[in-house]
Amino acid sequence: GKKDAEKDTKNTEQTDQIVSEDDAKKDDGSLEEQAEPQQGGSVIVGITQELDSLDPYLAAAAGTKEVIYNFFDGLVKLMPDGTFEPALAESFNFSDDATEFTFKIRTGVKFHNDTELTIDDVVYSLQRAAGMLPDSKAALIPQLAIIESVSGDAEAGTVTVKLKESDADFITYMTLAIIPQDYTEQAQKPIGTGPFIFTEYKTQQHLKMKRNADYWRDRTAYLDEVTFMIVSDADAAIMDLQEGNFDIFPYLTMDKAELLKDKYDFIAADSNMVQIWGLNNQRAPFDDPVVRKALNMAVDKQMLIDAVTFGEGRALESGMAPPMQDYYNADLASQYNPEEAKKMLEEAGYQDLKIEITVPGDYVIHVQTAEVLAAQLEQIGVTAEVKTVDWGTWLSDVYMGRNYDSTVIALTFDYVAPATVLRHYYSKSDNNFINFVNTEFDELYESALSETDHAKRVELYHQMQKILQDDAASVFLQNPGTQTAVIKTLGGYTTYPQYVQDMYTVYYK
Amino acid sequence: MQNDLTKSEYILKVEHLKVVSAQGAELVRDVSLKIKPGEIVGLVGESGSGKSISTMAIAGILPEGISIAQGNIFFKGQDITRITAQDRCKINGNQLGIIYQDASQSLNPLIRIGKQIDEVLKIHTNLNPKERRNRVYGTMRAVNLSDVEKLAKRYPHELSGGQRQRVLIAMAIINNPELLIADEPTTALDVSVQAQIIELIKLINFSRKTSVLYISHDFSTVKKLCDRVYVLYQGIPVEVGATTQIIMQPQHMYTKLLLESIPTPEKRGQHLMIMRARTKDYRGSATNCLFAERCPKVFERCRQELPDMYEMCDGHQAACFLLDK
Amino acid sequence: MARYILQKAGQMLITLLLIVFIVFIMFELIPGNPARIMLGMNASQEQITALELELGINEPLPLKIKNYFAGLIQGDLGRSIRFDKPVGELIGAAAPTTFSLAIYAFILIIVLSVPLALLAARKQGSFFDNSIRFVTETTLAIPPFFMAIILMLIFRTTQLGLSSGQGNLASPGFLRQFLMPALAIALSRVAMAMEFLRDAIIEQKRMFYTRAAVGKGATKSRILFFHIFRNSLVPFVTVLGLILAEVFGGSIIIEQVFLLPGLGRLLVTAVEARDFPLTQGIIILIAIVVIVVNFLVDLINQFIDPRIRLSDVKSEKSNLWTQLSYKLKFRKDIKR
Amino acid sequence: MRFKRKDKNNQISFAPDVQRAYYRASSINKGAKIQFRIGFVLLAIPLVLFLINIFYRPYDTTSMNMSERFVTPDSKHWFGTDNYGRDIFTRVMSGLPLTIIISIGINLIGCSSGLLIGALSGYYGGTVDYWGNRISDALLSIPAILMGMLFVATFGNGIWQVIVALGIMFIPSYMRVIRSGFLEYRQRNFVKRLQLLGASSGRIIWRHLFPQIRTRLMSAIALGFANAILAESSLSFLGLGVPPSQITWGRMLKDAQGFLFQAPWSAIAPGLMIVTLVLGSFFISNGLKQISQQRSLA
Amino acid sequence: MSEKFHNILEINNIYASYSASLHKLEYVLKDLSLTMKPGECLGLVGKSGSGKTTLANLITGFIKPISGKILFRGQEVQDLSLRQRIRQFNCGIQMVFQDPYSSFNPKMTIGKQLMEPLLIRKSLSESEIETKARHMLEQVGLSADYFLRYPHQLSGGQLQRVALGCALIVEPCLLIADEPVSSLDVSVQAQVLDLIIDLRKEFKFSCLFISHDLAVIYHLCDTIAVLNQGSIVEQGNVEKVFRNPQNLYTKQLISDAGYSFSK
Ligand SMILES: Nc1ncnc2c1ncn2[C@@H]1O[C@H](COP(=O)(O)OP(=O)(O)OP(=O)(O)O)[C@@H](O)[C@H]1O
Ligand SMILES: Nc1ncnc2c1ncn2[C@@H]1O[C@H](COP(=O)(O)OP(=O)(O)OP(=O)(O)O)[C@@H](O)[C@H]1O
Ligand SMILES: [Mg+2]
Ligand SMILES: [Mg+2]
Repeated sequence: GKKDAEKDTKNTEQTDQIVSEDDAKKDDGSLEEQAEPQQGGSVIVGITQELDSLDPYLAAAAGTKEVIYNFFDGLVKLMPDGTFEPALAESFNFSDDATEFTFKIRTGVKFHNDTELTIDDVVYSLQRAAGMLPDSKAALIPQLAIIESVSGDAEAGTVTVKLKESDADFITYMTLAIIPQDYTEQAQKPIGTGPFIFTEYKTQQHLKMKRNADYWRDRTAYLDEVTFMIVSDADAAIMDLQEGNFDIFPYLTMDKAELLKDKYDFIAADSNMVQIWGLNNQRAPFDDPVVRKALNMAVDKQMLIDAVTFGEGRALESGMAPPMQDYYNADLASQYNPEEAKKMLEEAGYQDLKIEITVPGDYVIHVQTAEVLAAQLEQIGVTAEVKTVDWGTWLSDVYMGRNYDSTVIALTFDYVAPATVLRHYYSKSDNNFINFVNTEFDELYESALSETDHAKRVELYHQMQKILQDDAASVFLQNPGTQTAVIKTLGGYTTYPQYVQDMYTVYYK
Repeated sequence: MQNDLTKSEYILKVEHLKVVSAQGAELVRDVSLKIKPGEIVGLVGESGSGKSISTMAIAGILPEGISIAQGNIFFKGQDITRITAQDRCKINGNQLGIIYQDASQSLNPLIRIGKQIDEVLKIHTNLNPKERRNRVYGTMRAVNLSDVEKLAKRYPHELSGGQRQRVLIAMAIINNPELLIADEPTTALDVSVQAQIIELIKLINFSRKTSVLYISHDFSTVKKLCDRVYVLYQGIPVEVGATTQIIMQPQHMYTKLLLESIPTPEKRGQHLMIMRARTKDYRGSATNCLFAERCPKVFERCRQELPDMYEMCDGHQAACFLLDK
Repeated sequence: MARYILQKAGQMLITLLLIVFIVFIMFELIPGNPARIMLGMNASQEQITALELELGINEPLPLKIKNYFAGLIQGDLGRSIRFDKPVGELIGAAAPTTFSLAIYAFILIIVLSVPLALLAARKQGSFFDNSIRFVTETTLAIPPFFMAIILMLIFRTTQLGLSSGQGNLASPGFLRQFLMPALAIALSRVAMAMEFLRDAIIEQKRMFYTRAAVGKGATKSRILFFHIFRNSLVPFVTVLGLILAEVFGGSIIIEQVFLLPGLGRLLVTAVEARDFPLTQGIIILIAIVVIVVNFLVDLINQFIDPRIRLSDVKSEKSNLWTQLSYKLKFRKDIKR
Repeated sequence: MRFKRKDKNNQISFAPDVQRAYYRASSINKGAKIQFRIGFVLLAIPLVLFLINIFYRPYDTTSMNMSERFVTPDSKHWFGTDNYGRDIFTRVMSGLPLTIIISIGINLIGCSSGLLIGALSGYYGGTVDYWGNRISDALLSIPAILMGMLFVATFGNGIWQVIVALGIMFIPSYMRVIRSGFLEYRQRNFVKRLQLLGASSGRIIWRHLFPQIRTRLMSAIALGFANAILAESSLSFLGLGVPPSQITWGRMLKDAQGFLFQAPWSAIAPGLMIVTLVLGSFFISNGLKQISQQRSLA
Repeated sequence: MSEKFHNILEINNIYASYSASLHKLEYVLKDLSLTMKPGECLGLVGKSGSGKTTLANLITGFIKPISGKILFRGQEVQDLSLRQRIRQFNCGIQMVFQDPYSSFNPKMTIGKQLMEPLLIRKSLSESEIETKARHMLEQVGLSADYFLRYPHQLSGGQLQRVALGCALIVEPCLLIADEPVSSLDVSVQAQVLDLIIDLRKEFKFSCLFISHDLAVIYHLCDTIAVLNQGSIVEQGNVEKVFRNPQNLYTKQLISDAGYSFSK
């Protein structure tokens, strides 16, 4: 018990340290920002995923979204601190029950094809995304399926959205890209109002964009040209990084930082990931809460973070990630206690427990995590067999088919909406792949959805997290930090609680 | 040229030739033979007696790992056993023409035969292409090939066995060599072609005064062609003499038996064989008469000593102790 | 000749059909839903159903096959699921890189293996022969991706320099840029090509007609180039054809390591995304390349060695159809 | 070897015609012997390591030690440690059996199916041969990755999936070797003679033709053994190899790739092992090839 | 042997071809007819490529004629497959080939190969078969120590003798010998010819002896058939034909071979 407490304090200390380090870095950043930003220049950004459709509503891959982000603006813009600022909407307001939202649309904004942004464009965009156009089959953005109607008022310059039911998170979805009406080539040559204009895309090679000289904000982007180079993975690109051929390279692990620190600054960002060891709650032996608890106690998360993310991660005790700001319940204590775990298992009659951990082999971090877990479990006498499957198979067999023992995966969220994370534990959800059933949790979840009062919502979410820990829904591992390498001559690289590569703020020092 | 000829009486003189393989086996033990200008000499012996190996030794084309261990070969008075590759190139194909035993293996399968015949001229003469072509066609006609323009453009596999053999002959004689070695040119051909080729060699010998070393294991053709015959047994000549002498009065037991095993009309339906079959191939050096194990008249001495050549009458010699009376 | 081409075309068609079916069946067996893969974990069931409808991937197999062939006949390879682009266009963009690289590597293989083979064959079993073979076999023994990485490390090649180039033979600086990947492909195969040529030369040296050429009075160099070399080409060309077909199909690993936008990498992406039309398209292309290269090898070999007959008529002998037609034909002959 | 039939007094007891082949063969034979010797020495190295490993294992292969990660090779850790602080030397030693089992399995499948198809199409020719060739053409055109993915995706990644997937990919090459051998020998007169005697096709194929190609096949198997090791490592590189809890050299090499700059030694040990084993098999295959060549002369 | 048939072999108007293409059908054998009496030894001569081997293959059933009839022991066999013929006639036809080396499985001992024909038929026990095989080895004039040798340890003549043994061990009624002595040198050829004469006395089989060497044919055969350009141009008693050839081609052939029967 004592040991635990010690460890605990250590952990919190460490997290604190990290936070303070982060702060320091941000301070550094702001110091550097005082160094005069230069106008002009071009940069090369390395990305590790093939792009799919460039249409902002059809693009499914996260890797695509973070790139095409630069072509578009939403009605609101997510800020680095997780708040929202008006963008194409000069202002907005919503009804108390969060069912009706009204946006005042900015005037004088031009699309890349020189046509002016109109109310119709906004209405069209929302309707298309919500699947309300006559020829659409379903909502292209599922979160927008709750829209009941969209109406524009050209006189007033406003657009009003009515929802079928209340959704307090709705505003977060309004970062949705606004596109020109009736432009059909969005998938090949995307057009938006954003700070960069699409110029060229070659599959398997690169996507190029140039500065939008007509940008509506008070300044245009600093950079003249940005090239996103597609590489298969960071390991394969290491040589180029050493030579300084990339200007920006996101999603590196800390061990790479050691190698590259001469040429690059490393900017740490919280990822929007919750890495969990998902236990199939309906499968023996995980249907027994004792086993789940014991496994929770058996995992040394800090060691795991050291081994896999080279210390750049935050141990989690529940299903919410720190980047969710207030919603994150930081008060939950670590449960690490392998001796106790062993005892619990023995008492419950589980001897020589053999389990299987199915992981998507494409994700090295999960595979390594599983390996470390297996090594840790060995100490409490549990034999874990790591089985890797490819991503497509994982999705259909594990995630959709729910046909597995346990798995290591990271839950991500496209919007900074706490519900999108905890949805995975809501028993009626499609995404509850761990088959977690807890009526209390379900009730809390449902009420949080319609709650508009911030403080109350925070409270509800904190309670939900507590339930997840108490009931040991799964083993919550870490919020892996990612490192972005930015070449020393560049400044202004900003991270957001959402996956985007915002080139608007980047400049040559 | 004239000088060379006057220098030696023989165009080819082989003295105590011994050819061994890398493993030390003696393929040719002790061969001596002489050929006068204009003479046709036969070399007869059973399969494996070292006929072809002797030929290769003369031409300097012994296969890898096989070498001359002893003896000399004088070609027009010059010892050609140890000459440089360049000197060899001057003799081969120019003064010495060879018809190889297996025609299908002696022609490069990927080169048109016209070109292959032409190659000899290309190497040894400096005629222009047109002259060369005429000569190639001329020679091809001389060896009784018809439709030569078309034939010259064919590949070896497109010819019949007889035609191939003739191409080889054409190749061997195109440069008017002074010595022609014909290594079993007629085995594997049918009777009518065989007869034609024998006639052809006769003709060449007659018209160009070319000396011929004719190699065969078959007495019937030797009888028609040769002036003198050497009978070879296991790498050693056992009998030499004029063809008629040898056929009419063979002295060595081997020759006698060999002649008896040829089917003739008189022996129809009867047993041919009196000679015991050979069971072992002995490749060590000879210390006794090698025919002893098969000889019906073998006696003690045969098993102990190696017989010398005993001369009967002018030029007829045989290596048999029975003659040492 | 025309007959031969027709026969080959028939074979090609059958092989292609077989391949298309195999791939269809494979995709039926492999779990994974392209719509789900594209949309990721956060998508809802409705969204996936909508996309499936859009892509038409939930049709029953016979209908799918039927539609595919209907398209194929019109030369339409379909639309890639993953890239949302016509398959033809994607392959068209990736093939030049792979093909140029293949040709480059191919030339390297020839340039390296021919002199080595000639040197090694000069004296079989000599120290030189043995050491050349030891070195080349070692290159063959190193796993291809490891070899590529080692090459990169040794020569400190960066990939960006490569992939930023246009990546085909026509572009300037191609030879320098693509040297490393081409070398990585070539090195392991040089051993194979060399070994075949060396063995063939040694075999030819033993042939009697080579010695017969000495008997004609030909010089050493003449024999080597006029008689031996040409005759050893048949096995060499055959193995080169095999190699060419193999590298034309896209070296997945080399493209992965050197980040080249070629067919191999495209194939990996396609399979991972369960992008059926794209996979099918690439494999059809690879199959065509394999078959066409085989055809070329036959043609060249026949040119080198006239003994090789293009159409192997004998093997058809036992065909029942020919047997029957003999009889028919024979009746006619008799009547005449 | 077979051809040592020369007794003391230099008597060789077979016919002159065959002797020619003998002489040619015996010069090659020397080369074959050297090849065998080198091959066995190379194969012995990993084998000895494995034997040592059975009796003496300096470190545990699985337990992780974060304080000793990326230790450079020294007297304690001969080949250094990996990203989890596991001793690479120990892991390399214990990686041998699985590597070999996989390789043997792959060849077992490839060879047995190749034997079946190749023997039938080589012996019967005609229509059987035509379809045999089409199947092998089709298999040749399908990339190994697709096959690997089919099995790994359908059945998860495990040892036998790798074995079956690669085994199928190995069929065409075996088929070709066997088919060409059967084509060559079925034209021999002894086959005709047996047919006249009423021997069944099975008997001719198995009892008479198969022994003819045995050496050739063994050479192909030795080569296939080496290639299977390489193929397994390539599949591992693409993430389709054996699961991470299993140790094979291919898997180790792939894992080391991510840390190539921090810890190049972690790639060197498994890399070297693969090279030794593969090279050893190559040499043995070459030796066998020479012997089969000299046999076919006889 | 019940003599229901007059001729052991009767070939009527046979056509045969190797070419697969209908458009250029080239006949190797054209309208060929031949008869053979039981117990007779028929010598078949002809130039190289005239179709001798093709005829042999037709009789054994390796290839099928395009038209025409083949009667073996009075029964039509041209449409029967090799397998059917064997079932019907029980190895009635056996063959000895020109090249002795390719006639043997190089990986099997001589003894095993002599036993193989009987093993295939499984009519006797293994030990009986072995005694039979050893006896046959003796009959072809080879000592018992050859039983355990491999083919490459035997000379061509010896192999040819074993080949005869292999063919005769199943007691065929027709033996086809396709140039069995052409590749042997004179003294060895004599041994094999002697053996055939002896064996014919003992086993009383009919023999189709193919050769291009007229001397051998004359030595061995009762009747002769001359094959030219795919058909038989002359057939008859050896003595008669040699002394008084009717056909022009036969005349040419005999004079080329240097046969002069001045008597
Ligand atoms: N390339 C070779 N290497 C080793 N030994 C050989 C070679 N060629 C022939 N021999 C051996 O040399 C001996 C003599 O062979 P050679 O070819 O001279 O016989 P030959 O008299 O020409 O026979 P044939 O009548 O069959 O042509 C034989 O014992 C043979 O086995
Ligand atoms: N398998 C085959 N395919 C095609 N043509 C063949 C085949 N076998 C033989 N021929 C052709 O058929 C003709 C007769 O051949 P066959 O072998 O019967 O002649 P042969 O009289 O036995 O000749 P040889 O005396 O050389 O043995 C020849 O022109 C030959 O080219
Ligand atoms: Mg000879
Ligand atoms: Mg024949």
